[in-house]
Formats: sequence, C-alpha cells, structure tokens
Amino acid sequence: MTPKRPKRAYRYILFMSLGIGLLVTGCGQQYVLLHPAGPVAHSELGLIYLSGALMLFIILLVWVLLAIVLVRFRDKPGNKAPYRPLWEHNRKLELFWLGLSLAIVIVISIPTVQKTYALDKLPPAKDPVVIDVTAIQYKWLFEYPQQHIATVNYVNIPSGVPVLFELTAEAPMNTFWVPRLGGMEYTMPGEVLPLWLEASKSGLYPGRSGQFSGRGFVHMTFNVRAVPMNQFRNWVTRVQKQNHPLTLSDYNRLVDRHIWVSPATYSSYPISTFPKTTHGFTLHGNMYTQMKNMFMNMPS
Amino acid sequence: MAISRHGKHTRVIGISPNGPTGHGDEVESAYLAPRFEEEDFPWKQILGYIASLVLTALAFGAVVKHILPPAFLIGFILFLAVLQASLQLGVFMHLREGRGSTWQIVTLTLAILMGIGLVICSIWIMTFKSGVS
Amino acid sequence: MNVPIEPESQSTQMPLEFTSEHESLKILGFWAFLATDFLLFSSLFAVYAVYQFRVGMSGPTPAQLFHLGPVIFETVALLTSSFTCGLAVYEMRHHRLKGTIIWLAVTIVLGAAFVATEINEFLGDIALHDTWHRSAFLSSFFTLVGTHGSHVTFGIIWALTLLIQLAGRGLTQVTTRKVYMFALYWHFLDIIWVFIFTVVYLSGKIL
Amino acid sequence: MSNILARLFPPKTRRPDEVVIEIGIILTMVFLVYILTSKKKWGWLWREWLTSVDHKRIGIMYLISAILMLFRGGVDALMIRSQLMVPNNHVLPVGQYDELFTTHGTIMIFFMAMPLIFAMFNLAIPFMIGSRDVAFPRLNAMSFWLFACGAALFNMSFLVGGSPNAGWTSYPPLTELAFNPGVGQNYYLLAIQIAGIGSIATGVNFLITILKMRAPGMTLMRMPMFVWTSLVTSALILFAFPPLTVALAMTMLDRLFGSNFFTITHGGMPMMYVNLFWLFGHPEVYILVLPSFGIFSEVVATFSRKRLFGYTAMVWSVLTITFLSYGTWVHHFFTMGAGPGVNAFFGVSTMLIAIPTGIKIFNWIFTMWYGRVRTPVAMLWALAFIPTFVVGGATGVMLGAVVGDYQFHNSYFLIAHFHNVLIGGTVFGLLAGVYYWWPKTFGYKLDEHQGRWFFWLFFIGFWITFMPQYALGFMGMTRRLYTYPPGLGWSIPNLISTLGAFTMGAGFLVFVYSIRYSYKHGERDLSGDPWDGRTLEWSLPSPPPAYNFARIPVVSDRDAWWEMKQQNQTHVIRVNAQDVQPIEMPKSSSIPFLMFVAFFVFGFGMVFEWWWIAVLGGLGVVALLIAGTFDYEDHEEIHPETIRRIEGSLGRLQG
Repeated sequence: MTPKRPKRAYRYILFMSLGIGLLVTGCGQQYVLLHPAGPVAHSELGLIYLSGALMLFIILLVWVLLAIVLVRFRDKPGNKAPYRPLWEHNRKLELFWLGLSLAIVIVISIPTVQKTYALDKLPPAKDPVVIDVTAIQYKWLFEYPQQHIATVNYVNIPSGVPVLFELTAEAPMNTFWVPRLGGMEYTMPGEVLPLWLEASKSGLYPGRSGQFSGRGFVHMTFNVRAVPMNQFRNWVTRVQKQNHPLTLSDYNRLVDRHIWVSPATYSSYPISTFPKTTHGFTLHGNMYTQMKNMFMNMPS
Repeated sequence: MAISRHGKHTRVIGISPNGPTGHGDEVESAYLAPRFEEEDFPWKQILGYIASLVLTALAFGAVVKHILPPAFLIGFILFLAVLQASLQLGVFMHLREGRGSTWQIVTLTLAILMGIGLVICSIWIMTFKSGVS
Repeated sequence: MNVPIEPESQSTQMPLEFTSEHESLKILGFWAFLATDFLLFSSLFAVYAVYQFRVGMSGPTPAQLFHLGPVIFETVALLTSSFTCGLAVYEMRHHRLKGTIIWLAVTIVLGAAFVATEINEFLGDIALHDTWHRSAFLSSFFTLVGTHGSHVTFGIIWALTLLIQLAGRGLTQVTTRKVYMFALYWHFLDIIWVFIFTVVYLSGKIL
Repeated sequence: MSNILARLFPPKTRRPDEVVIEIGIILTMVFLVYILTSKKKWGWLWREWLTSVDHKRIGIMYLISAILMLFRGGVDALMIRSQLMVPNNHVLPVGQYDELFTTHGTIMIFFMAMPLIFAMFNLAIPFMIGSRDVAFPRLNAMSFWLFACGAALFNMSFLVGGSPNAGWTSYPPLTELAFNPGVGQNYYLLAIQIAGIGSIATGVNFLITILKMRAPGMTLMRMPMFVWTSLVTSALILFAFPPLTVALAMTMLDRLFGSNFFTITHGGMPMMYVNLFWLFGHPEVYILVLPSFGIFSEVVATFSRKRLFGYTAMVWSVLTITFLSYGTWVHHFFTMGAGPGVNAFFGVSTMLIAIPTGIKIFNWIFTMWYGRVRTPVAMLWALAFIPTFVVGGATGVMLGAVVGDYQFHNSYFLIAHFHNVLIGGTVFGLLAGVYYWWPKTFGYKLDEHQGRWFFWLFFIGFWITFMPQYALGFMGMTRRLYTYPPGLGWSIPNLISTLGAFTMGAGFLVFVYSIRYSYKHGERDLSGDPWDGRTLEWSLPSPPPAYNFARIPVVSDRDAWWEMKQQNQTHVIRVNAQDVQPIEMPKSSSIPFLMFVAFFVFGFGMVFEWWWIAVLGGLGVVALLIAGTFDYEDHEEIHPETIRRIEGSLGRLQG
C-alpha cells in the first residue's frame, strides 16, 4: 500500500477546515469560558490558554512523530528505511524528552502556584460586597448580610467591586459556578467556603451547579446580574422598602425539595437562617457582623 | 548470610551467601538470600517484653504527670509508640527473617510511608480551610 | 545463564515453616496482606484524627469519655499476649509441640480478656447513652477501636482452629507456617493497639 | 408478605421497555438453565469451571464477565446519550437517568475495566514469567467469585429493589439515608465492597506471583514490560483499596446503623468521604491504565519486530508514576476550599506525573523507529492508543493546573478528559490485549477483517463522541445534567456526541459477532506463536495445557522467546520423553464458589436490612474460612504418563 498524493491533500484540507471551524466557533458567544467578564475568570483563562497552547504543542509533536514513524517504518515490501531490531537506547534522545516534559511542567507550574495563591486573596484596596449563598435542594438562596436582603435563584451584584460569596449548603453538595466570572467552589453542609468574584462590566451572567445533588439537580441554575454601584444601591433600597420579608414559613417552603420556586426577592430574612446551617460561623458575615447589621437595621 | 550479633548463645540457621532462590541473578539473590536466627533461650523475647512494658509506662506516666506542653507531649508519646512498633517488628515479627525478606521489608516500608502520608495529608486537607484575607 | 534451582538439602536448615517453598510464599503473601491492613487502619486513624473534636451538639469530648484504668489493663493484656505468642513461635522453632500449644492457649486467654474488657468498656459507654449516634467523634472512635477489637476476635477464632490442627497433626510444614502467620497477625494487632493507646486514649487525655 | 414484596419491588413507574428488558433477563436465565439441563452440562460446568482454580479458566471467566458488563455499561451509555441528544428531551424519566449514569460509571470502572485487567493478568502473567500457576490458586478463584458476587449483586439492583442513583462517586450527604432512602445505595456499597475484597486478594496474589514465581534467570530487569506494570498495579491495589473500603464501610454504617461519619448533623463531615474516596480513586486511575501501558509495550515491540525502546527508562517511569499517583488525589477536589497551599502542592504533584508519562509515549514511538511495523488489529488498537491517550494526558495537565480546574471541574471538559484517558488508555489497551492474547487463550484468532470494522467504528466513534464534549465544557455544560434548554449552544455538540456513541455501539456489535464467527471459522493457531512473539507465552501451545510448561524455561535475556528463536534454541522448551517428572498442580475446590453464595446471601441481607439473612450469609463465610483452613488436600499430581501423552499429541516431545 503506497501513500497516494490526493489522499494526503484531502487529509490536509480536512485538518485545516477542522481547525478553522474550531477557531470560528471558538469565538462564538456560547463558549462562555472564553469570554471572561471579570478579573478572576480572566486570570483563569490566562492559565487555560498557556497550558492549552503548550499541550497542543505536545499533542501535535506526538501526532506528527507517530505519522512519520507509521509511514516510514511500515512493514511493506521494498521499504528502504533502516531496520535495527536491537536499537533500544539513545541517551541524548531520552534526555531530550525528559528535559522537554520537565520544562513544560515547570513553565505551567510557576503561574499555577502564583495564581492559586493570588486568587485566594481578595484584592486589598477594595471593600467587598458580601453575599451568603446557601444551596438548598434545588434552589439557590442568596442573603446579603450587609444589606440584610435576600434573593432566591438570582443574585444582583455591583460591577467593578469584588464580591465575596460565602458558600454553604443546607443539603447535599453543589458547586457554585458562574463561568464568565470565574471558577467554581463547593457548597457543603456544615462548612463555609469563601469565593470572590468580580464583574468588570454590567451584564447578565448565568450560573449553575456542577455537582450532582439529586433528582432536581437540573434546576440548580441562577442568574447573576451585575449593575453599576449606584444602581445596585437603588435596587437594595427598593427591595428593602417594597418587598416582603423572608419569614420562617417561607424558608421552610424553600427547603422542601419537592417545591420548585421561581426567582424571588425578600426585604429581610430571619437572622438565624444562615447560621443555622453552618453552626453559627461564617467568614465575613459572622455572628458579630450580623448582630451589628441587625442593630443598624432596627427601627429606632 | 545472617550475621550473629549475640555471641555464642546464638545458633545461626543460614544459607550460604550464594544460596540461590531460584529467581533472579546473583546480585538479586544476595539481597534475597534466606536468613534466620534463633537462640537457645528466649532472651530477645523477654527483653522485648520488658522494654514494651517500660515504654508503655513511660508514655502513661508522661501523660498523667503532664510533664510537657501538649504539643511536645503528643510528639513524645508518638515517638514512644514508634519505638514500640519497631520493637514488635524486630523482636516478635522477625521482620528481617524469611526467604527473600527484602520484599516484605519493601512492602511494609512503602505501606508505612503511605499510611503516614495518608494521615498527615488528610489532617492537612481536612482541617485547614482557606479564609479570604 | 544457568542458575541452579534450590537444592532441598539446604532447606532442612531453615525453620520448618519456611522449608516448603510453596508454604513460605504464603508467609510473604501474608506480609502483603498486613501492608493492606495497615493502610486500612491508617485510614481509620486519619478519620479519627480529623473527627476527634467534632463532638456534635451534646456528645462527650474524648477527655470526658475515656477511662484509662481498663485501657491500661487492655494494653498490658495485649502486650503480654504478644510476648506469649512470641514464646509460642520460639517453642515451635525448637520443635516443642507441647510448649507451642500451651503458649498459644495462654495467648488466646489473654486475647479473650482483652476483648472482654473492651466490650465491657463499650457497654459502659452505651449505658451512658454515649453511642455512635451522638457524634462524629463517637462514630470514629467506636469504628477505629471496634475494628481493632473485631480483628482480635477473629484472631482468637483463628488461633482456636490452629490449636485443633496442632493437636491433630503436630508440627508440620503447614501447621508451623499457619502458626507463624498467626503470630505475625497477632503482633501486628499489638502494634495497632499501641497506636490506638497513644493516639486515641493518651492524646485524648492531653488535648 | 406484601411488605417484603413492596421492598423488593418498590412501586416506581416501570416503563414498557424496562419491563421488556427485565423479562428478557429472566427468560435468558431460564433458557440457560434449560440448555444446561437438557444437554446434561451441569456436572461439566461445576467440575470444569465453577470449582476450577486454573488461572486460565479463571481468566476466561473474567473475560466473559467483562464483555457482558461492557455490554451493560454500554447500553447505559447509549441511553444517557439518547436522553441528551436534543434539548429539553424527556425520553427517560429523570429518576431513571440518574440511575443510568450511576450504573454506567460504576459498572465500567469496577465491573468492566477491573475484571478485564484481571483477565489479562490471569491469561498472560503466569505464561510470561514461566510459571505453572499463580502463587495462590485458590485465592485467585476466590477473587473471581467475590468479583462475580459484587457484579451479580450490583446488576440485580436493576431487577430487585432499585438501582443506586448518586453517581459512581456517590458523595454523601446525598447518599445518606436522609436524602436517599431506597436500597439502591446499599447495593452500591455492598457490591463494591465485596468485589473490592476480591481485588485486594488479586493484588496480593499477583504481587507474590511476580516477585517469587519467575522462571530461573528472569531477573527484575528481564521481566516483560507487562509483568512490570502488573507488578506495580498489584502493589497499587494493595495500597489504594483500603481507603475505599473504609469510605464505603463508613457510609454503610451511616445508612444501616445510624453512625455519623458523613451526615450533616452531629459533626459529620461529608468531605472526609471525598478525601478517602479519591485516596483510592486516583491510584485507581493508574490501576486501570498501567496494565494497558504494559500491554501496549508488548504489542508495539512484537509488531515492530524490535526490542522495546528505553526499557530501563520505562521501568523507572512506571515506578515514578506509581509513587506519584499517591500524592495527587486532591486534584479531584481543588474546588473544596482546602486552601492555596494544599491546592498548589497537589497541583504541581499532578503535573509531575506528566513527565514519566511523556517519557513513555516517546519511548513507544521510538520502539517503532527503525522497526518494521505490521498492523494487525491488536497493533491497530495500540496505535490508536498513542494519539488518543496523549490528548487525554494533555487535558489532564490542563485540569491539574489548579485555577484552570476551577473552571473545568465537573464540566464536560472533565468528562471528555477522563473518557479520553479511560477509553483511549485503558479500553484501547485492553482490547489490544484481547486481540493479542486471544489465540493464546482459545487457540484461534479473532477475525482480522471484522476486527478492522470493529476498530474503525469504535475508534472514529470515540473521537466523534468525545471531541464535542470538550467544546461543551467550554460552553459551561456540567456533568450529570438530566436535560438542558436550547439556546446555550449545547444542542449541536450533544447531537454529534450521541451519533458518535451509537457508532461505538455498532462497533461493539461487530465485535460480538466477530467472536461468534471466529469461534466457528477463525484461523486456528497451530504453532502457538501466531504473531512471531517475543515473550515466553508464545513458546507454549495454544491453548496451553493445564500445567502450562512441561519444562520450566531458563531465561537469559529480556525477550526470552525471541532470543531462543534467534539462536535456534526453540527445542529447549520441549521436554524429553524419558525425564518427564510428575507435576504438582492445585486441586479444584468448591470453597471459592460457595464463598460466592455465602457473600451473596450476606450482601442481599444487608442491602434489604433483613438481618437474619445477613447473619446467615456471614456465618456461611466464617464457616467456609474455617473449612478452608482444615482442608489440607489442596494439591494433586499430574502423572508423567499424562504429560507425555499431552505433549506427544502436541508434537512437543524431544526424542
């Protein structure tokens, strides 16, 4: 079987069109990971690009080498390529690919470690908005300990300001994920995990859960709406004035796994709700802050 | 060949150094040569027993008397426990004996490494949660 | 190239349990099993280490739960049984069937005393409603110590079957190998207990 | 009585197709019983198979079970893909979808890949190291029967009681009684636990077999690569399974006896399960893939007619992978907030594994360099492995880069990655092994022409199925989603992916047909060395006699058989008619099979919390253990006359 020219050209065209197709569709808006809308997602995408590019290089290198080997050393009559059945060792070659893999791993490792530490810290200069997130069977409950309002299945945040999400769960684990703002973090019962995200510009960013949590898992979606700070403040004031408070009976309805609710907004929430699921400890909206808020919000 | 460390009371039951095991070449079988030792009176066992009781008493006494700050105290009694374990392995479990005892030492060493790593890493992972500062 | 196969004449110098190549494989295999079992206990220790302060809403803390009196007794009983088990192997290596059986029987009795004390201790806890329903700490405590206890119980049953076999067949390649394996198991349990004693009971009193 | 029935057959909506499948299973069983009875084959089945301790028979039983399970897991996969084919689809009820992805993952990992690996161990290793059997033949049989017990129990959940539905990882607290009251999760826990005991026993067995039962002259550095990878796989099993045992046992205690390990009250800590599970789970990935690396090394060297390139480097990289694989488990939960120190440490350790793996890939390519590459189906699978696995490895590095994983975790990018590794690595490698060793096992080749159809359908189907899933990951689709709305851009990749899955399914059908066809018409292997092989198994007749080697070979080089052929020394494997010695072989035992029965009863009782049944089964297990220890007659001799007759009929007698 001799390689035929037309077949090669055909393959070439196929690969080219595949590549172009990927590139074109890659720019489509549906590739949410490639369209970061905040510093966290941006930083993460940077590493994805870096590792992806290096890995693509390795993949192509291996594919090309394999293709060359298969063409050159096929067992067919008249193959003029050398045959050396005892050739099993070449220090230079082996050192070369040891060095190559090591170099690539080092190149990826350094920014990985840097970014892991960097993303763990809130940017120092800005004062964050704190939002307590509770994953319920099959809803998302958002509580604003500073503003003392609550929303269900959607969350409004100010843009240009870091937002500290304090994540916990009332029931099985979920993950809190807003792909365009940044990577995910688990919501676990009995634990509070911090995650900070920031939207650079206003917009609607869909979020969802990445950890299967039971029959209604498919409903674990929410929208993040980022608006400028003044609009956010107006919204908070409006909610505090116009909406109903989240009563305990509302809350009990929320935690019932059989009841599905549409997005909702509450002017306040029982102070005990969030601590109840986390044994009285949160990172920022801890008991002290919450009590302070409670006093500040009390009609004098 | 098992080397005697106990003078004339020890009867070494051994195989000549080039005693083959039927596996591997000469280099390998030098490590894997069978080795055994047995004495005429169970001195080793008796001493081991006394030592184990003493170590236990030490650990117990140290805890009851609270002779050190807690962190050091725990380190100390853990050290004593490791001594105890080595004692059991060496004296009673004849760790170095057997046909091809290298393999049991390798397996056990790996298991101990994995076990310690498992415990320490689990504590590290599970009790240290990041806080956003 | 031609590596000679082991001549049987040399094998006679070995302890009986190692003389048959086939039987000695089982001893090495048992070491591998012990490695696995060691990791099983490591996992249990890891869980205990993380859980020891997770006493729930109303559960007792380690310091409140533990009584060192019975624990000391258990420790001494098990250490002594380890010693007697070592003597059994010593007797076996000197081809003394009677001594082997006697020391093995003593080992069984001491093991039974250990298990009885532990069960008594557990029953005491349960009488005070300190069951593992109460907290994660209690769950991990009972599981770790109970797993060790059930290992010891299994060892006792094993040793009983060995006694019957020794009485019936005497010291053969097979029975000595079995006694040797049992001894490895028993000393291994002793090591685990030393760590339970240290990490669970003594540390529980410190922290 | 009605109470019991309600527990065995809980009132759930049974759709017609389910009923059809259930009736089909029952009818198949009845049919099998009928055939065995009418042909009077029960005695044969009992003597030759159920009580056999012969590693060859056990290997074949593993192989058959694995192919059956591949079918079951594959059907699950196709149903999952059908459900996801178009947006807003409701072909399957949501509950059943949850059961499907759970059983798909669990079966493929524990009841397909593991037994297929053990099949390869059993069918190749004793031959390759020049041994007559494994170190502990009876334990080997017991391993198989424990696996079979786990598999039977797990598959029974489909018929009786209900299947588990919390994913193959089964994270609590979703699996706790409070959120998952049915018996499905009990099935998961018991089935994997019982099969896991069998796996540990296999690990012990092959560790000792390889360490101690090698033919004279076969030093560690003369072992075939597959023997090396099997050795470290066995060690990995020993070290990796205990944490799983503990995690499963604790979940079981939580569910059945009310302890508080992973509950959300009383201080329970669900994350501890995740920690323990992946302490097992990550090494498990290497348990699954290392044997394939070994098979691949054998196959590539054989079909390149060349020595394996960089053998020493390969050995060291295998050992490095083994060691590192214990230090990377946290990368499965970077997103659980263990802190930057933990994440950075485990991120770097994860990426370090890429170095030895990369070395291996280059070594394989350079094994073919200066060789003469033939491409029978076995080699095709091996060749398909390189480009596929390198993509899986590369995306693995992308996932190992911690902050990248924050975005990829549990998304379809991850799904595509691990299918790339597990299918491209494990399954391709094992299929290469199946095609490579099939003639040795059964005495005939699988049809090459049909094999090519199988290969190309499966290979192309694989790429069509999983490449769109990388795209889906970038589109933010997460795993285990029952359905999805249109407008997110997910529809077309999902449709393509489903088409690919059905292509793979078609390939599997060709494979099954090919087995049936080759059984009747396949090329018989009379030489025992159909591929011009390099290692000792090809010095034996196909299929080998019960005692494997009439004469234990003495090894002087790495590719022992190749070397013998090169030096025209092949006659040394033949035994002289005069000096045939009796051979001691392990005797069949009914204990392993009875162990299966006892464990099954125990497991069944535990699943349904019918304690007296469980106690009965448990007592049975103990009784069998005791019976085993009193059974001294575990060996029998094969008479020299028998050996002379067998060897003579194979034309393998000297003089």
